[in-house]
Amino acid sequence: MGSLDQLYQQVILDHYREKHGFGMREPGTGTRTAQSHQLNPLCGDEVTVRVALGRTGADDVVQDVSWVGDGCSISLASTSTLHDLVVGETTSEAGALVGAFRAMVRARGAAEPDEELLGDAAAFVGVGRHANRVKCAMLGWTAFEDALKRAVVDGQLSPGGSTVSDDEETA
Amino acid sequence: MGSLDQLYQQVILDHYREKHGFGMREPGTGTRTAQSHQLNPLCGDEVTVRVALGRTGADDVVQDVSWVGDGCSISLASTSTLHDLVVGETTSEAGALVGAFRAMVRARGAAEPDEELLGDAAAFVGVGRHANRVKCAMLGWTAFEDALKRAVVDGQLSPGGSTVSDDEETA
Amino acid sequence: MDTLRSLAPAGEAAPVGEAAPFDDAELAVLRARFPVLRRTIGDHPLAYLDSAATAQRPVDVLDAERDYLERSNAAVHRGAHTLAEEATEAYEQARVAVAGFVGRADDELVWTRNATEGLNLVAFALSQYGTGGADAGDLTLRPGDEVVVTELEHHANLVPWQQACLRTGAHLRWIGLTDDGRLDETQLDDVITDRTKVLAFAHASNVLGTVLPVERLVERARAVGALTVLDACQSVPHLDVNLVDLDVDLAVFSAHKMLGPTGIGALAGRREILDALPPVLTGGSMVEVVTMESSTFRPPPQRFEAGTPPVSQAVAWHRAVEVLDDLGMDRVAAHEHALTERLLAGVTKIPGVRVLGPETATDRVGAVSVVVDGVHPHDVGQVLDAAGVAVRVGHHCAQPVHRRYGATASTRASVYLYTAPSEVDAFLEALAGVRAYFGRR
Amino acid sequence: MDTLRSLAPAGEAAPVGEAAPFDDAELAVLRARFPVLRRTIGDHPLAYLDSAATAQRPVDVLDAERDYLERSNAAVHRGAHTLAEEATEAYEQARVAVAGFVGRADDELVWTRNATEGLNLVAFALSQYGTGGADAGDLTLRPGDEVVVTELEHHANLVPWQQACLRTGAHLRWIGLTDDGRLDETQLDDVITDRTKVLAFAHASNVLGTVLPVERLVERARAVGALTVLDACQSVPHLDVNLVDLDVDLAVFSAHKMLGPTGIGALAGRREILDALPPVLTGGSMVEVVTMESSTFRPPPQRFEAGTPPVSQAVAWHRAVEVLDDLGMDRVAAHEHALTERLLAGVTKIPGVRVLGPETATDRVGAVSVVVDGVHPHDVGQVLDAAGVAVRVGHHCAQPVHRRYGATASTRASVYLYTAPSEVDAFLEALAGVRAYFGRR
Ligand SMILES: Cc1ncc(COP(=O)(O)O)c(C=O)c1O
Ligand SMILES: Cc1ncc(COP(=O)(O)O)c(C=O)c1O
Ligand code: FES
Ligand code: FES
Repeated sequence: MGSLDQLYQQVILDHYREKHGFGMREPGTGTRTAQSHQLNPLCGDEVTVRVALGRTGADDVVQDVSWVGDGCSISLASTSTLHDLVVGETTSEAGALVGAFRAMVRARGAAEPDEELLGDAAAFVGVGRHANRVKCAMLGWTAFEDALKRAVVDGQLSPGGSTVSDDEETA
Repeated sequence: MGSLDQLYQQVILDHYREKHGFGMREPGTGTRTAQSHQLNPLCGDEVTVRVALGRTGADDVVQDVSWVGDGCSISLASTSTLHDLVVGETTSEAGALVGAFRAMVRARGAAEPDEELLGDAAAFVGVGRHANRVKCAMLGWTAFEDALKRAVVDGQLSPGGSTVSDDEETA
Repeated sequence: MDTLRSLAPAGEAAPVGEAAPFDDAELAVLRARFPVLRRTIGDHPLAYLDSAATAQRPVDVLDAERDYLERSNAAVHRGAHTLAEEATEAYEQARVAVAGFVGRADDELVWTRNATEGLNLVAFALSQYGTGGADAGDLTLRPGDEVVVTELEHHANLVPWQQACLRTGAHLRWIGLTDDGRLDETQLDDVITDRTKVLAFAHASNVLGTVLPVERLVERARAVGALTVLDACQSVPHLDVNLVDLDVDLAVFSAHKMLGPTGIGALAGRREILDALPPVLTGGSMVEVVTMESSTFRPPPQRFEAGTPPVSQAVAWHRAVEVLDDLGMDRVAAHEHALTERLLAGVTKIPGVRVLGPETATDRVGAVSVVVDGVHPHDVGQVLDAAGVAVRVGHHCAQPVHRRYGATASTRASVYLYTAPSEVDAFLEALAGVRAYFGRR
Repeated sequence: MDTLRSLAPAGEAAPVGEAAPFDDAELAVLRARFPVLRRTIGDHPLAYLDSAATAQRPVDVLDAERDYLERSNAAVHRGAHTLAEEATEAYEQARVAVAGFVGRADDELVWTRNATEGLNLVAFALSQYGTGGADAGDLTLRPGDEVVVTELEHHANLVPWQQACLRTGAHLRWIGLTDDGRLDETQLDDVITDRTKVLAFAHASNVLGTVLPVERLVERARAVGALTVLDACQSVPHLDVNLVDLDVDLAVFSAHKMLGPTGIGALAGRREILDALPPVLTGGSMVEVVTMESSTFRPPPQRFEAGTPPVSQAVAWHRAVEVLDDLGMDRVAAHEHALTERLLAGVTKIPGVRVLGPETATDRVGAVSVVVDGVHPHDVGQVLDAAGVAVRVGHHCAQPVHRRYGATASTRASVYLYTAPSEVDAFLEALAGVRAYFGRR
């Protein structure tokens, strides 16, 4: 496998062509919603992720992740795999998944990807070897992490306005 | 002769100990007078030179050069030799002497000093080899040159106030 | 000079005159002086086509800096010792050489951190009115004044002016572009008016490659009494530029784009103009008399050089301009002109690839930016990298010009004197395969 | 850390702890890494005692920069290609290392042109109120506010504050000195008051060698809510300095005084403070969204880094701090402490020679300035040079402190980790002969 194909694994190209969860959706009634807009200042690309939280027993559960964005294949495909991975998870599980993904892409290619845990998102392990692409892979995840926090803390029952935020990932 | 003695020739040390023309003097009646203050910003040293011009036939003649200053041996001794050299000369001869001195100290030690023309001031030939000392050697001469110009153009019959000026030599 | 003339304003262009591109043998000798060009990327030889971002350095330049550091390294000025004298001498000789390279005298050249800092120094010096310090007198920007730039400026020649306008209440205006990537000269008389205090523009665009019509811009600025500021970052490395002939008041450029080091740039300008500007950054080496209460300042260039300057970098830059002089800027320009033609001929043949900027090499330097239909520039760059081809992706610090042509980013290949035709071909071949890789057709 | 403690505020000083000076064998190995130390001046070996002005560089540092330039040189960030990735990686690792060397996180370190620029960035950022641009909010200087410095400051930490006061209507005050070259701490409470918005001071004086009582100054500043700005130019190269332990808000230092290159310095500070400061110099790489009309800016550190940064210089500085870490700053300090004692013991014995600053090595770094009765410092320096001894002469960019001690200039010998005791002796011997040469006795 050439170094290029190590980065652009087939799953990634597939998610890039068919983006899961793409397009902003109105949240179901009774969900708490927040969204976050993230800009990658290195390239000017951006993504907005909206999170809708529902309740299952004692747990907050990610009921939907809808998103729009402009960016490279890595950023779009990674947001697509994020969607598949976190929908249906509790907020704490979702947070842990973000942590695992971040650790993987920051490991400079030294990580063994945990496919069981990360599913298709494990395909982004090759990003670690390209320092300038780490922000690409993290863009949607950072937006999700931020939106999740907002939804938990002060999520609205009807979708809120575009709450722009920036954090260190895109700094 | 060591390199140090090449720079500090005995004439220089002598002029340093006994500075000719040192001390501000009131100009004689009928002379036109101007003065110039020059600062060497590299070291903070300064010199003020006052020129009194008299008239001999059709010519303006340097009747007196009086000066005060604080500085290194090179700057003080060179102003002392300047005094000896230009007093009694016409303004145009004096200007030519300044030109000859400047050419010598800027020649990076490659000049053959013209002792006949420059007298004791020829001893400063060694300065050329020390780029950082060229400004020292030129300090009083620059002040003289400037004062001379002022005296010719708008010299006052009674001594004027301290007309401060700066030119490229001390820039 | 023939070459400069051939790259002069559109409409007056001539073929590249007598100077010839470097032939294969010359190029081989030349390239051997650049150690980094021996790099391989995976199985591929490196094809470095990112010189508009930063150029590579020949051993001549590397050795000059190292020799200085191993022999004479010392703080300049104020030293009575031998090393300090040697260092001062080397440093000031560098000033003479770099200033002379663009036709200026040594006291007309200020060392800066980079070209960006040079533009900031000017923009600040012109906008200190009413801030309690010294100002630039008649040159000072005041409410109602106008600053004019163009729509193709690098952020370095745009943002500092936006800030200067914020500080002073002056107004920023700009000259737009034509669809084929040239300055829209029909706007000149409307935009540059009696209210114009400053006209700041790039000599050559780092995105479009377009060479601007300096002569006509300066003529118009002179007619209305505006100060001219030239961003010469993309011209001085590639063309034979004489700032006195161009008759611009101030200009900036950076060493790292012309075989020299990072960490040093220059602001070069007419002595009277520099004399009129107040200091901006203050500190050691730029003052005359300092008391606890107040300070007086030295004349230019020192007035603008606070603190320890980039000494070894100046020495290295000196060697860089000697190398350029030895090669001859006419030949450098001719070489790059030929490469630019090859690039343009190639990219315009690839389906789904659009060139930003002129599609002909006339009045153009060798920075060629393209948009690949349906593929993000960063993905383009990655595919090229896998073939050993190094290009820049993104907005190249010029967002407005990208917006003007309906793109947020692009992929830019740029050549320099050491670029080989085969490297251009490697780029073209890899570029042709990009869309297929991502399943576009 | 023992050494830092031993060099802590006066009155609490202890001997130099367990760390030992480098012994002859160690020093020989160490000195062999500095090519310039093999220089001869006439018949004499060079005795380089001008390290407080600029330090010499070991081959380790020279090689690190050259290796980078011959292998990975490229513009950082925004590159999809291998070289750009390697360059970015090297550059950002350098930030981690240099920031870590003074106890800061990488996003708390801004690369500057030199320390002087760092101080200017702060002084400007605090004085943009009312100039139309973003300001520093509560930190902003306003009429009636006071900025406090000391009487021993380098011009770099004085003139920018004078200018900031001129811009804002704030008032500059200063803490004086005692006759024996220490800060006059009896003035602290009078000068630093509720009106004090900024306290800016040198950690160590480049003229007197005095180490200031950081702890007590910071305590007082904290008590009145003032921002603390430390000029660490003469401490970071010589002592084990942790800016977090010292609890200063902002600090500056320069690479060229600590085995690194010219052309790069640093502003290091608490993240919240950097976050609160508006940009000063603007242009590429520090912006987010740029339109022709306006721009938004990135968070620190990028917000303060406009244009192409000093990349190879950062790589070199990285290696420099590794060298310092390998040697151990405690041993560096111990070595210099011993040399300082030797210097002071020697000069105080020479008739007609007066030391500016403390005559003991306690709370003192190894810069020893002297005035030779009846001989101008430049003449002193020249005589020393003839003996191969390189010292600095002049006011060392600190006119007020010279005035304070009745001098306009002085002759300064300064040591570093590679200085040999024999070099100190060569200085002392040559100095002892100066007055006779000029016929003084
Ligand atoms: C105490 C002090 N502050 C500031 C500076 C200025 O440093 P730089 O010239 O590297 O900006 C120096 C050195 O010259 C210094 O010794
Ligand atoms: C046209 C133009 N202007 C300004 C700059 C800024 O130069 P520097 O980053 O060296 O300050 C560049 C290069 O980046 C450029 O291409
Ligand atoms: S290049 Fe912009 S997000 Fe990947
Ligand atoms: S050192 Fe000041 S004039 Fe010579």
